[in-house]
Amino acid sequence: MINFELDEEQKLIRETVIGFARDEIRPYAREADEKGAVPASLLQRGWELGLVQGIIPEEYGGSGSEHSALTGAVIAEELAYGDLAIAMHLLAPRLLTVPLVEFASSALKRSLLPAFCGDVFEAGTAAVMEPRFDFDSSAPATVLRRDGDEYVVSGAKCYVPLGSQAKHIVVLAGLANGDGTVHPQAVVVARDTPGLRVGGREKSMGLKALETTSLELDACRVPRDHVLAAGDERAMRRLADLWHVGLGAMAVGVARAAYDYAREYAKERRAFGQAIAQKQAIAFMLAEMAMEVDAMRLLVWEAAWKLDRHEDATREAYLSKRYASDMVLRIADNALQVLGGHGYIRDHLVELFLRNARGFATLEGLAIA
Amino acid sequence: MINFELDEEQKLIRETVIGFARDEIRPYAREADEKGAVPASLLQRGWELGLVQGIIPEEYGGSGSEHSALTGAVIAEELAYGDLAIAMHLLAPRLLTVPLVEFASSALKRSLLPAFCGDVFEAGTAAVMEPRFDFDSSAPATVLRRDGDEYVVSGAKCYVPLGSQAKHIVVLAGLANGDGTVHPQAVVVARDTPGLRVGGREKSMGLKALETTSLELDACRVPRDHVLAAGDERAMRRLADLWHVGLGAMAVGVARAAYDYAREYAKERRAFGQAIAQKQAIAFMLAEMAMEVDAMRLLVWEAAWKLDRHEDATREAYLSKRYASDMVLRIADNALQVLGGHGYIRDHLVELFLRNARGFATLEGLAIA
Amino acid sequence: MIDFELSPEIAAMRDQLHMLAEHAMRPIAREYDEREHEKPWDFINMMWQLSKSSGIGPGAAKDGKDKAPERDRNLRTVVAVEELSWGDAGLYLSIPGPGLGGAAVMAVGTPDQKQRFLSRFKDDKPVWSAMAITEPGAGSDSAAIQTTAVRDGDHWVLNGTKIFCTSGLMAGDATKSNGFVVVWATIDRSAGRAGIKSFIVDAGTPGMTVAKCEDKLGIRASDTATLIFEDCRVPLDNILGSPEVPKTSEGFKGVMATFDATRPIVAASAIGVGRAALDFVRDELKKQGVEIRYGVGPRKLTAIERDFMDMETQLQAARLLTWRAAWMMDQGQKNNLEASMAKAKAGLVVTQVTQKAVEMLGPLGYSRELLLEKWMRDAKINDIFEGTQQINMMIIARRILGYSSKELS
Amino acid sequence: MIDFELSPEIAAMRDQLHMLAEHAMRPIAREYDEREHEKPWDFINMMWQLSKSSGIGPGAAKDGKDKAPERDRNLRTVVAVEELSWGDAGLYLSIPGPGLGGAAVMAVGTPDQKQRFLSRFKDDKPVWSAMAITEPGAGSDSAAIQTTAVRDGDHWVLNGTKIFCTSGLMAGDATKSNGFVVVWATIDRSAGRAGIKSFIVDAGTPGMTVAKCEDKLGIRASDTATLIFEDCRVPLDNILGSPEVPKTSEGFKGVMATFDATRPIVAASAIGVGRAALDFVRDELKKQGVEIRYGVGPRKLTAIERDFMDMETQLQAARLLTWRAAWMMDQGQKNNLEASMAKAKAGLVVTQVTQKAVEMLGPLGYSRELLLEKWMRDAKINDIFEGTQQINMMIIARRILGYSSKELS
Repeated sequence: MINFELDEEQKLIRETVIGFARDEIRPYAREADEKGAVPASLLQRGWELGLVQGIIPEEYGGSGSEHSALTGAVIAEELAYGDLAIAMHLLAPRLLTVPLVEFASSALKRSLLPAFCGDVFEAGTAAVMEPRFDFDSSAPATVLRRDGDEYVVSGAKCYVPLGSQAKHIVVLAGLANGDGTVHPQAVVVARDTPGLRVGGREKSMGLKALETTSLELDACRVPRDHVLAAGDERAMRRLADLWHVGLGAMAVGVARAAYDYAREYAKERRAFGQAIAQKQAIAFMLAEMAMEVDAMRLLVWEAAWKLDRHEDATREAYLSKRYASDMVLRIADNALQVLGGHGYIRDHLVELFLRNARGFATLEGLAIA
Repeated sequence: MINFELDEEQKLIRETVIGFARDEIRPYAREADEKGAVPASLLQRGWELGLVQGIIPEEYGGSGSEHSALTGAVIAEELAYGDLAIAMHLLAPRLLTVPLVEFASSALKRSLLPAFCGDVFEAGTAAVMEPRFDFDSSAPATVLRRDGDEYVVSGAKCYVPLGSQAKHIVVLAGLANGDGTVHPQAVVVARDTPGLRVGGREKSMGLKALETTSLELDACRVPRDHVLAAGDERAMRRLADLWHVGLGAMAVGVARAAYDYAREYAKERRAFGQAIAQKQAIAFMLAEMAMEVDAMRLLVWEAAWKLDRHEDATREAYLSKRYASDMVLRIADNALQVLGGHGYIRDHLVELFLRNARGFATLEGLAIA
Repeated sequence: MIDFELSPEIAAMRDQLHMLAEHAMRPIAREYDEREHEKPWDFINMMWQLSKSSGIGPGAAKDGKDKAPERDRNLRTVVAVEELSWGDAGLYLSIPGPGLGGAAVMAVGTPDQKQRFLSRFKDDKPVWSAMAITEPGAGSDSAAIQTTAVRDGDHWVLNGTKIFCTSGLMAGDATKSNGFVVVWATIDRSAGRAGIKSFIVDAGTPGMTVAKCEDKLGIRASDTATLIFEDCRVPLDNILGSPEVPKTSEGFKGVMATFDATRPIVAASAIGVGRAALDFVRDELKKQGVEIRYGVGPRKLTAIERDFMDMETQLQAARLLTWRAAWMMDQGQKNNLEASMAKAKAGLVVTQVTQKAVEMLGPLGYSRELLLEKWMRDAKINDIFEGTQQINMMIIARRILGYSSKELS
Repeated sequence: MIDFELSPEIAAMRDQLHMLAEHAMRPIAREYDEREHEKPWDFINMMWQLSKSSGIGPGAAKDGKDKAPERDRNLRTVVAVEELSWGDAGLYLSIPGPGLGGAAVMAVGTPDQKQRFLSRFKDDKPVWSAMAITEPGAGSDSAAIQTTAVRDGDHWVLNGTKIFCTSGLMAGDATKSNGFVVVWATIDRSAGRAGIKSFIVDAGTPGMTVAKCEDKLGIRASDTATLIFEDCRVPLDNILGSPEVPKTSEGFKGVMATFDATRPIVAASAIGVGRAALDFVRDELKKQGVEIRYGVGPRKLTAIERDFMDMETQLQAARLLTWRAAWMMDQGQKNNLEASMAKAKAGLVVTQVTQKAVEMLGPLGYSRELLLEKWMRDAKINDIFEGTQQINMMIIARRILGYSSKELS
């Protein structure tokens, strides 16, 4: 039955994350961007919130909460509200742990999950994108083929968060169908696998505080059970949906950050004898932002809710991510416009929001719900 | 060398047409729409302006002015400013005469053009569109094939202006290439050709004052020289360009009509103690309309200018028509919004402008520059 | 706990209404577009019987003995309105029942007023009510209302002209129904907004004349009337709310509060029209073998696919905002901001979606052979009535900025 | 007679500048984006020599002995600026020459002022000029300027703070160049707009300090300075225009008129950046075998094709509006409306085109390996400086409605 309110546990988690984003993340957002690094102390404090450990079953050392895409979306939005790059860094381990929890064999879980239940930040990641103009996550060019009891992965990846730090990587590859087409398949690859080469740090318009690297896989051999939910196309669609919802939720966070920033500025800033927010041209831009932030969130939550019911949510996840990607750009651009010349200089955060906002439409697999 | 000013002759023609559109067309716009007919007296007075006869060479009874797409665009804009359906009716004969003047053999010209140099309105038309969801004027489904000394046309057409009145029709058909594709080819078909059947009057959202009909061609045989510029693909592209410029220019006229109407209303209408035009939300809409009307016109004129230099203008004509089609809808919709509730009722002309505006993106070949 | 699924009761009602929309509304939609100013009496009578017998539809009894559980009344209404408007927005608006006038009585009426006026909606013959707000000179500026109500003994005496009253003919003309019109008038012009009150005027009250029904772009099955009030006397206790003029504009806020309930309804109607267009386009594309591929990389999309995806996402965004606004009201939460968001978004979205749909079907989309062009004409009203796009953006802006109407106008 | 073709002279200049943009600007574009606050001296010196020797480029001598025919000076300038900005917008803005300050002197300076200040642009060493209008508290509200100019004997004494002065460092710091800054200040605050005048301040004048250069989103090769004026004394005849305070705001209009010349230049710069992105995308699509099919039916277009077509049409629309505004000025026609149209359109278009271009190239578009992301960052300034989008829409609205700044604000 229709309900637009989070449950008590989700509210509690949200409150915690809101406080952390406001008090710990946001104050470091500019510095992290300029320096290209997230302070270690911040990572550690973020780790202690238990956002990674929470969904790991107790038998592997975690808190054993059921994995909820909706809760994941709430966390992603709030952290990204603080800062997108820092949020992605903090949540990067989930790129590995969520697929493991959902799709891995017990043996693989036992082997990999306990490392994420310790006291210090443990990096994990996924390698989804490929350095091609026409990258399509529904048909990756990275090749996965079976060879006896093992699988062999070959290909090139880019935008791998914490690529040089993570010991294990969920790699998206294409497994050949009979008809010449491929279907996507996620496979866990250890960084020390022969044939795997982590590239240098990538440089992007935004996300400067987040380390991303390229990855080359030259006939990397992986054990059979490292292929997650092998042959289960529905599971792989679900994984893609979780990526979409994760990024969509982060887009909501960035959009809301830009909107809040612009609104507060517009109320303070005076011109022509009034606060600039009193001008219709500015006020209507702000009103649209407010409306669209809510619209984005509702669409993302609907997709997350469907995933939590284990229904097919591919359409909802895909469309809500597209919508959120378009809107976050529009909102960040308008927020900068509200600040005018002040928005263009790096004294204010809106230019950072704009640079980060632009990534959503093309980036995939950098977050997971 | 860059120049943004019409020449003296064009200015003179424009002044004449502006007056006619203002004094003769506009007052009848509503009535013509509701009654579904253009008053005969108005047609006659329009005829007497010589807009059809002007470009017909003197040897066939015309005034012998060189055909200029730019002048045609100026005329089309100004008449459409008065009313789109009436403008299309008045200029429908050009759908036949312009292709004849540009592409027909002397014999065909001699046979058909003198009829358009008389004292009374003479209908002519073109049948370009087809009743298909995926109609594409660059690959018409109406088939033209050669059969001995004659050609045979078969297919179905729609949106043929004055379909029941015109004695001759320029029909767009596809002539097979060797490779299974077709290229477009214009052919003049007499209405009394066996196999040709004119359908009933079509009913559309807009353009209600303009008679349009469907047309069926069942193996209609036409003499060889009725195929215009046979095999000359460049000529056929030029013809398509002229159609695009004609419709683009009419879109400018409708957009300007909507803009002017909304602007004057907004200056008159008061709310909250001011003219509504003094509100930024309204004022900025009007400013955008003004800017876009000029932008549309410049793009259309650039395409027309290239055609007058007999350069390849396919890109410019196509793009300017697309742009004009998008903008005229946006402008008419915003104009209605400026009028609010008053815009929604048929006491005002903006709802008519909106209905007419919506046609441009899909209609083709209903006007020619 | 977040849940996007309709309750089984609402879902069942929706399915029933969908059948009705498809089989009783769609077949006559074109006819009553063309026969402007004629009423679809068969349909009206059927709807009247249906709402009395089954309690479904927006016209269902709402006198407090509503069969539907109170806790989801608003949500129920928006779901019903979307479905009926999917059938036909003009016909939906012509359905007898409480409508906007009834909503106002329900929102702020006294128990006595509810009894006197809402009980009519159980009559044998169809009854309409209407809301009369807009004036020729005022437009969106509700606070500038010129219609006056002057107390004279046991009566209020109304004078003024109201335009754009949806169902004003059916509600105000006693030969059409035993209806009533809720009229906004000022009892103290010097008090500005605070002086504005609403009054219930019975159909056929002497002094109230239906002067004209507008010729419109769309929603032609519904009448949009001009009502003239000349020394129109109504009983003292036909005033809604208190007859006091407060020092602040709180009273006006009370009057405006009915919009919090009606704006989501208009939004729902918009969404119904948009969905009609979207469903039609989807079916046509399917017939042509065009598949919408959710999940593929952006470079592989066709322009048509992307258009379609944008349309459906926009509509769903508007629907969720609308459901939220209705749900909040059902929870007893203030939803002024959210109601305006729903209305602003839905009005804009349905305008764009239907305009695009006409274009997507090429030559046929523009033709009156299909209903697409009608939906585009019907859709636009949603961007205008119950507060234009601009008025709703203003309300949103004021709420998020904490500005009064003086600080932002 | 309508003609859209550039004269052979201008076309030749454009081709020369294109070579220069490609070979002298593109290769260092990334470097001076990353080395913010460092100056590309080799490029600067080359441009200085070039403009003196060949008379091409926007820095070309403009002291009245201009080699280019006066009749197409503005058109020539916008064509040149588009080409240089195609090379790199930040580097273009760092080019020495008259710039905005010089434009103001040229537009309203006395013959003596022109001689004193414009002749410097023939010096051996590069010279910059700048315009100082914006203040920390005023933003787009030029009329609310707080910087004061008080007459004291033979001098005007300036006090105040100016921000966002493009090339303010190079023009105001005597160690950088023998430049000057044109400063807007009020000589009578009670007179409002009418009291605002502009003053020429020589580089290194005591009392003028370059306090700061901004860290920016884009155009990082160009400095954006904060200038502080503390009892800064300039000679009496360094005032531009009359020292009288008129009864009307005509004087202010005079000051504002320089924008009619500079807005098309900013528009041209925007178009250059947008074209850089468009050309890059076109080339990449071609490499991938994607053909843009002009003329096919809408149903056959891919999303990418349609995006590309929209981008190129929008850019061309902006270019034609810009050429028209410049051409009108060359004809001696008032172009206030058209200059704002060009600026508003181009600023918006280049923002959207570059943002879209980044998206169209997928993962690579977002990378700093390519210049696309830089063009997006550079582009946005065009929606802001020389009057934001909103300010220019306001000016257009006032002109088409015949409103004063009081009637529409």
